[in-house]
Amino acid sequence: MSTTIFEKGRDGRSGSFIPRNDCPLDDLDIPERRTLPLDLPCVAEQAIVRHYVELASKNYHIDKGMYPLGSCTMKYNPIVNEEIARLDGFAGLHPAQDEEDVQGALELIYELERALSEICGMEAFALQPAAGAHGELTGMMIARDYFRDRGESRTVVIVPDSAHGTNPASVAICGFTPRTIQSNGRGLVDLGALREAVGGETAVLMLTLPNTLGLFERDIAAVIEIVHDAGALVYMDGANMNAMLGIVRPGTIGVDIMHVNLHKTFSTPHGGGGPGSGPVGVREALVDFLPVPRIVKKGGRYTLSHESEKSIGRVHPYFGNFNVFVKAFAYISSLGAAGLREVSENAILNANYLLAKIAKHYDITYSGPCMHEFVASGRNLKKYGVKTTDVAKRLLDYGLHAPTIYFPLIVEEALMIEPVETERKGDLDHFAGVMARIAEEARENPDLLHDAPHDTPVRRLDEAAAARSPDLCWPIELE
Amino acid sequence: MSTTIFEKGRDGRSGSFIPRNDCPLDDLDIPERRTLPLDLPCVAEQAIVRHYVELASKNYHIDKGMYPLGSCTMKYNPIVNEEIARLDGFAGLHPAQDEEDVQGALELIYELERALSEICGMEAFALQPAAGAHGELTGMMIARDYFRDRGESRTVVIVPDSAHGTNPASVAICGFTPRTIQSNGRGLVDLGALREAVGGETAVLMLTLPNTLGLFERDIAAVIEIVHDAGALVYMDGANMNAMLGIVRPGTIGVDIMHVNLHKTFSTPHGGGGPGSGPVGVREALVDFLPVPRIVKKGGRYTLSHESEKSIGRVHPYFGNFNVFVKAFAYISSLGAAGLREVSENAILNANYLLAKIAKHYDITYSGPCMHEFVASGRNLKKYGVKTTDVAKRLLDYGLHAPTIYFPLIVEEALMIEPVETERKGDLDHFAGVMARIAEEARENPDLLHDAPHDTPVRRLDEAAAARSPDLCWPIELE
Amino acid sequence: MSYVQNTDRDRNEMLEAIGVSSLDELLEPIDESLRVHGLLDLGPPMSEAAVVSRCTELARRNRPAGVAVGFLGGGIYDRFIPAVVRYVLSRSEFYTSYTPYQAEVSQGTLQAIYEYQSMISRLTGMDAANASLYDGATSLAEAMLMACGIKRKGRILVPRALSQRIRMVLESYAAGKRIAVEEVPFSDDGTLDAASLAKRIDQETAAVVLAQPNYFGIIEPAGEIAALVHERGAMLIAYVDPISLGIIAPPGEYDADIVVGEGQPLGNAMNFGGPLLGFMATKKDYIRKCPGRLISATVDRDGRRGYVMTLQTREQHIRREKATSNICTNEGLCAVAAAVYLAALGDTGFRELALQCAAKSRTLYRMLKETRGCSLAFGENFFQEFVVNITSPLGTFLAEAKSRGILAGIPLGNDFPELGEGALLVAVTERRTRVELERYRDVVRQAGGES
Amino acid sequence: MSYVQNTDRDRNEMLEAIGVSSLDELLEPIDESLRVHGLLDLGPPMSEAAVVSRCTELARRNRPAGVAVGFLGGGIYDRFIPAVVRYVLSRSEFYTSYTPYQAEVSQGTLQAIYEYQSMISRLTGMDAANASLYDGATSLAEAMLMACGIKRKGRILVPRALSQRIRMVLESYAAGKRIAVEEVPFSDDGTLDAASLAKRIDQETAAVVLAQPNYFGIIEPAGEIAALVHERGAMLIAYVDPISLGIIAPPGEYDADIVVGEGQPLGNAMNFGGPLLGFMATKKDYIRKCPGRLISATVDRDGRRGYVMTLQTREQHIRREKATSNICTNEGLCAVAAAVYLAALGDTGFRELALQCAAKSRTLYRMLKETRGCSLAFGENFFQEFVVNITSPLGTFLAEAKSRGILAGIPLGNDFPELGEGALLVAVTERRTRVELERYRDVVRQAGGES
Ligand SMILES: Cc1ncc(COP(=O)(O)O)c(C=O)c1O
Ligand SMILES: Cc1ncc(COP(=O)(O)O)c(C=O)c1O
Repeated sequence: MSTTIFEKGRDGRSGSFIPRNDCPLDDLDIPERRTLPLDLPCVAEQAIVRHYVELASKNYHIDKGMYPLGSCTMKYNPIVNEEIARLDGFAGLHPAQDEEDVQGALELIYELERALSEICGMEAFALQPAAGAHGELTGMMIARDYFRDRGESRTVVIVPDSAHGTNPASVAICGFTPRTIQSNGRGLVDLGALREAVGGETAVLMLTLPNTLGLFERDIAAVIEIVHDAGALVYMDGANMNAMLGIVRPGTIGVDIMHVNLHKTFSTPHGGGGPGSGPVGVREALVDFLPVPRIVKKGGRYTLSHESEKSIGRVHPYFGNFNVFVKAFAYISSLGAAGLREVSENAILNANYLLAKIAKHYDITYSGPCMHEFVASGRNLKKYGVKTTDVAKRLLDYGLHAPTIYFPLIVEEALMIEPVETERKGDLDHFAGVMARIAEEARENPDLLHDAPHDTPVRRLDEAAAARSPDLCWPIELE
Repeated sequence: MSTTIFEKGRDGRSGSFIPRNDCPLDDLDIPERRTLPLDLPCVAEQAIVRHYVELASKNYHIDKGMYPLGSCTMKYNPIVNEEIARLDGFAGLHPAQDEEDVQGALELIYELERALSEICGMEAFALQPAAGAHGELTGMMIARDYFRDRGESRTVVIVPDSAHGTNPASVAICGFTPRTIQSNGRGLVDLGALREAVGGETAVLMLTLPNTLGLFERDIAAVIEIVHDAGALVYMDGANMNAMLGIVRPGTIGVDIMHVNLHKTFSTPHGGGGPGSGPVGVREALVDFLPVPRIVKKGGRYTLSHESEKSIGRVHPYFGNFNVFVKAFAYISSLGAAGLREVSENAILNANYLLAKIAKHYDITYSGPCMHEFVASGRNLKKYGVKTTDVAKRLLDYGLHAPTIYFPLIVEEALMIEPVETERKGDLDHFAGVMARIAEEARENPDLLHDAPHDTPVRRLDEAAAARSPDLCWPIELE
Repeated sequence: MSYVQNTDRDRNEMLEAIGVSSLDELLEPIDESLRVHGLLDLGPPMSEAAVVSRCTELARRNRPAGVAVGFLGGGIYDRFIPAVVRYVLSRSEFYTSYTPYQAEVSQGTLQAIYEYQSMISRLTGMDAANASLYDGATSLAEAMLMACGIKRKGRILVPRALSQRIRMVLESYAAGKRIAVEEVPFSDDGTLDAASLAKRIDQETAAVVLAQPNYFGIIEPAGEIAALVHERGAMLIAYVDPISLGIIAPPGEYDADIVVGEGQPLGNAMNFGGPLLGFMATKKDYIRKCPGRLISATVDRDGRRGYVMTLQTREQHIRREKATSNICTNEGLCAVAAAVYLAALGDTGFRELALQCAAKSRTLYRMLKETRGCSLAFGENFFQEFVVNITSPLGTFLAEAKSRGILAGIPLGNDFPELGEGALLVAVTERRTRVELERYRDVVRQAGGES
Repeated sequence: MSYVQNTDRDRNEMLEAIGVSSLDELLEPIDESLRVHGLLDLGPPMSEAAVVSRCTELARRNRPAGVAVGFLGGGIYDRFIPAVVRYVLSRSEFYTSYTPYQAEVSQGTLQAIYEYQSMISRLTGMDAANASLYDGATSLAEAMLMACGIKRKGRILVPRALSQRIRMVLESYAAGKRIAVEEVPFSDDGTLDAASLAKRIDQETAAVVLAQPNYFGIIEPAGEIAALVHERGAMLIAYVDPISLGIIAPPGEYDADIVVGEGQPLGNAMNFGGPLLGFMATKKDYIRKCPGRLISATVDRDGRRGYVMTLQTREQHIRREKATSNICTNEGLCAVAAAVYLAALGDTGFRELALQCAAKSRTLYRMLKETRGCSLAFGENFFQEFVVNITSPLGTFLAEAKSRGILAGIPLGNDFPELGEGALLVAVTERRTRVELERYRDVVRQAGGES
């Protein structure tokens, strides 16, 4: 338990970094003056440093150990990319500067867009979306305006039951009606159910590929055909692109719109919850609907083009999360074509290897081979009164992070495990060993799991109490 | 216990940061080729990062908490100075570049030298010495050549018994014979003993001011007079300059040669044991003996002057620890005259405040007021079988660092405490509280102290075993 | 570079353990015809050294704030960010951690965000703030959706004096739910035209957006507007500049219902406009309607204080299509930057900063007032940004300014033709010095034929 | 800025607790006459923003490696340092910690240094290495003192082909103990003149210094020299370039007694020549005579492995004037940088790097060999540095090169007149590209009248 920064001092010496004021302060004549007290903390620099160093010591992070969070692709974040993104020539740019003063930045965005298009087999990408869900929404807007442009009224978006929660939410915000279809016994899209669901009002099938069970849709060609035959579009949630780099190009197999998450597949750090970046790619027929401005190259110069009457407009006031682009660009440049393929191959190898080891101690509903991740179930431990949460919490005691749990919703007591390519065999062996040991503990001493975690900065936290009466703000002292 | 980097992998994938080789590798014709195996670790970047992050978590450091190490002046290390020192315009300079390409660097060195001279009241400073002890040695060389130049043969350097170990060691390396004089009952130079010791063979009195007991030599004027009257020089070990900034200028009161430690007084970080910087200042009569080159300013340009026949030569192949200079320069510029005085005032205030609190639980041999530090003694705990080491180790259990112990040698079971100016009253209260509690524990449960530390990454380490058969190198595998 | 750690030997052992003889076997679910054959057209791997060269070269082809003296604002500001902010952000514990799904090993991030929320509540004078949204523009869009949801109405009024970039984002979001976004003009003194506003609020109006200060930098009579809006039964959404809140009345003082804004000026570098930081604060009653994550204090099983994500039933991963928003990944690290920045400023520093911006911008304003070559669009009722009209051809003026190292402002002619061709939005932050202001004045003077 | 945290209120409370009424009372031991009255002549405090401006401006008035293409060496080299080194060094746990006096809370630093020692032992092929000394020059001086101490003799032989900067440091140290430092010439091919060496080793000679490669970059026939030295009963001190040890026989292979060198090229920035990193390794028998800190593995009271500083009875804080050296603070962080750098290179990377330097330097050497405008002093028996003689006036050539962005080398004429006025020491590290080498060649060619 760390005291809050407010408790560290309200009367300390702060703010001495501000430039000296060399302009008159009297006679400013400012209307609407503030009367409410501020009550910000007041502490000296060293106290701030110590406060955050103390907080830092209570965080798990990728530089500490493996993060087997399924669907999250927590891979190593190359340090050099951080350094590059911090260069003043990037970090110090105002987004309203003249084109001629930001040619390097525009070239970087342009090149990143080209690289993503090549990787995904799409005609073009728009980089404005600030995260995956934002990309989904943007993609839905594109589909909406596409059909509007064609004079078609299509209102339904089909979403498999294994989809990530952002999928139906993005669909709804965009004014579409989401319709869920159930997966078949193998965890894949049920072609029959799909055929039944698809119709004249279908605008889009929104599909995650590989799906959130870590499975590649074997019948993807048929799936796409069914959708296209109905005049609808295929949207691919590319959050799992880490399985397919240099192996499958979605555009080539018929995907119409997709997004990728730079903060997953392309190694940019997650920052404890952002910033991310969720570029959206489209096939040729949809290019005109992309957000503006688009960056075009004319005779070696990069310039902004706002000319697109069909564009959905803007989803970001500027270019998107540029600082994230820089890191993704550096990453893609570093790895090159061969390196990207190596990423996916190893992501798949690591997942299948771990699957083979974990399968000895936990239930596996859908058999492999899996792609970059797989879903195990803790239901075999229910007989000892142990829940998946307990397994997750117990992992923390071993200095490891837990997998994603209780997602996808279609697997009971789900443990969604994505080892990623940057972990080495030895790391996977260690994780699998701990998982095996925990399964044993569940049998022999279930309370050890119920009471877990034991060795963390705090023990299991009362979420229900927080939800009942949330404490969202440290009490303000009104002097 | 962390596995070593060697155990992390000897077969991993490393080195991929090296630039591509675009020159022919055949026909290189290199003589004297290596046959011995190297056996360096081979691990990927992420494994290196995790290794050092794990090691980092086992270090105490100033950003974690107070470091009351007496004589060490562990103060807050401003972050901005680190950033400034990392600027490519400083970090990327080769020391053999033309003067015209390094004017900014030369100006910085020149200005730092001027600032140190102003602060210390000396005529000039030489910045080559890489640490305090190096500065002492340089100072001794200057004294030696000074007397040689005058044709005087003086071989003895007088050193008080409270001196830091580097003092007699530096004296000896320089070919002088150190002669120890004992302090008087008040912990100060005994004027009688001094008079007796000083003579025609005395070259230098080497004095720490304030001395290592944290006491200002009340009779300093008399001390200096005695030495000067005998034709000898006064050298001041300025490691404790943090007590005197803007309060006493050593040159003004008669000190002939002195060094300061930029890595103490001027806030540059200690790096777990360096790098430091120990500039040496001299009075006018000794300027010609300073190391070369000296930086001189001519009509707005900075240039190197090697013209000094009397110079002792070089003690560093280039300019000294330039990167440290940058930080010290930034620090002095930030604080200005008023800020520096504030430093010493608060260093003194903090020390006296802590002394008042600690005195309630530990013996104080020499009564105050102290300057920036004071020496307590754990001898009052001996009756419980508790040693000062035990107190120090127990402090670690409370998440604090221990004071300097068993130094100065003239205080039994010494606890040398220097709180420094950057700690706040509340931090001192906390430290004093823990010290009081430990004194109580010593009475009530001495084994708690004997067995301490309990809650550290490792427990008390066997130093004797290491000294008996040192293990200085991880075993080499000869494939 | 390659960041893959497995060696050939590792791979072989793993394939064996899996029970396949090659990686290709694992790709079996992917039909051959769907696969890429050969390598992508992306060039070969580069060493770290080469990547650094390439990117440094790109960076050099830009002209950043460190090189040019910028008077550009419009929502993104060149502020001095103390080193302590970068220090905290560069700790891998913060920047490489994931969303705090396992609260027990994420207390660092959770507490930092809780403190951020607490600071935003203080700045805005509101009951609670969320953990961040993408940026100011989408925050305003989210506020719009939230207000329309609460009111079950589909019309919203926005000031004409709003960034057109924000306006465009708002419209994209509005289109889905078929929300009508309508404009309220500004009066001669640059403030919202209250009479016009009063007329436009109708039964269908869910909310009115107040930009404080507005896009022209003008400080609105917020109290009056709020009263007018509330009397007519609409909600008031305040879009505020966070730094201005050091001296200007916060939305809590005039009873705004939802407060949003762009948090970049709080310790985040400009970064060519991204990442930004959308903040949102609201009244207690509306918390359960609020989009995005919320961090709450709670206790652990030993009764010790700790922090968790709360009210997750609002969010997409539980509520799916019924969620208050689709947001998942947000701008966590930018929020931490804001918290560190505000802590480093402290109470007095924050006020001083705001005051300094007001003082420096007024100094330039007054200098320009006495200079030929320009006219000033509005009065002195601004915070740190104002509209100047350059009399000479704007392109020439801007080029001349740039040749003297000055980025003179954002041209407004395209978006706001009513302000005239020479209209320029000029921001003066604390980074600008008097000498730089004088240089600006001199450029204007020269362009105006004075010397 | 001020980094003092106490407020006025704190101060008053503290003074009261101490029992004095003002700070002045605490200064009582300092006679009034000795005190400073008024403020020092240092200018007022500056804000962080102002300090950053001032220092950035100073930095801009330099021409660093990132801007110029450097062929400067002579002991300090422009190498590519991977980001991971800076990452580790910028962790405050490493850079803000003190000397590991309390081993139990310093295991991070202790283990890192132990691993550094282990790596230096490997590079040099010696039994053990110490925790660092100031730099290569003082390390050589320490080695000299150590050898003279072991042998109880007072004469030492150094090669003529040694950096004169190092030589000067050596002489300063030698003067104290009245050690005679004498020179051994080099022969026509740039190597140490063995015959001359054989003649000069006498009864009083404690040790011979072998620089490998020597200052002119030449690789010495170390085995022969070692045999010659040992036959005559002197000790062999090898001064080596650490990077060269990737391909050149390490001192352990030719039975050197003490090995020292400059460790800057191991992951430390040039920093205008400081901090540097002196490394020292030696044979088992001499460990107790060795200067500086030594880190040893040991066990804690529960039997777990841990690390401590050891053999401290050699050191000044215990042995005082009888210590093996006066060194206390050394270059700990630079040693950690070296360890991270070597770990990042790894076994194969380290060899590859050395080979690449050899290859690139030979490429330039061979280009120049065929170019008019210069001659080459010695043959190809060098590591990564060689001496070229520019035929045209050197000053003009250097200026011309610089105008094309090239720092062409270190002029040797002053220190080594025997090499001619146009002699230049040219270093080619892995950072140089073929294109840059060609540009260098072109400048020489032009100066030579070719085109
Ligand atoms: C499959 C899937 N889709 C969408 C998202 C949403 O992406 P973001 O969090 O960047 O909005 C995620 C992220 O967790 C995901 O895993
Ligand atoms: C009083 C005193 N003198 C000299 C020194 C030696 O300084 P350095 O460690 O920089 O060589 C120290 C450092 O601990 C010291 O405290």
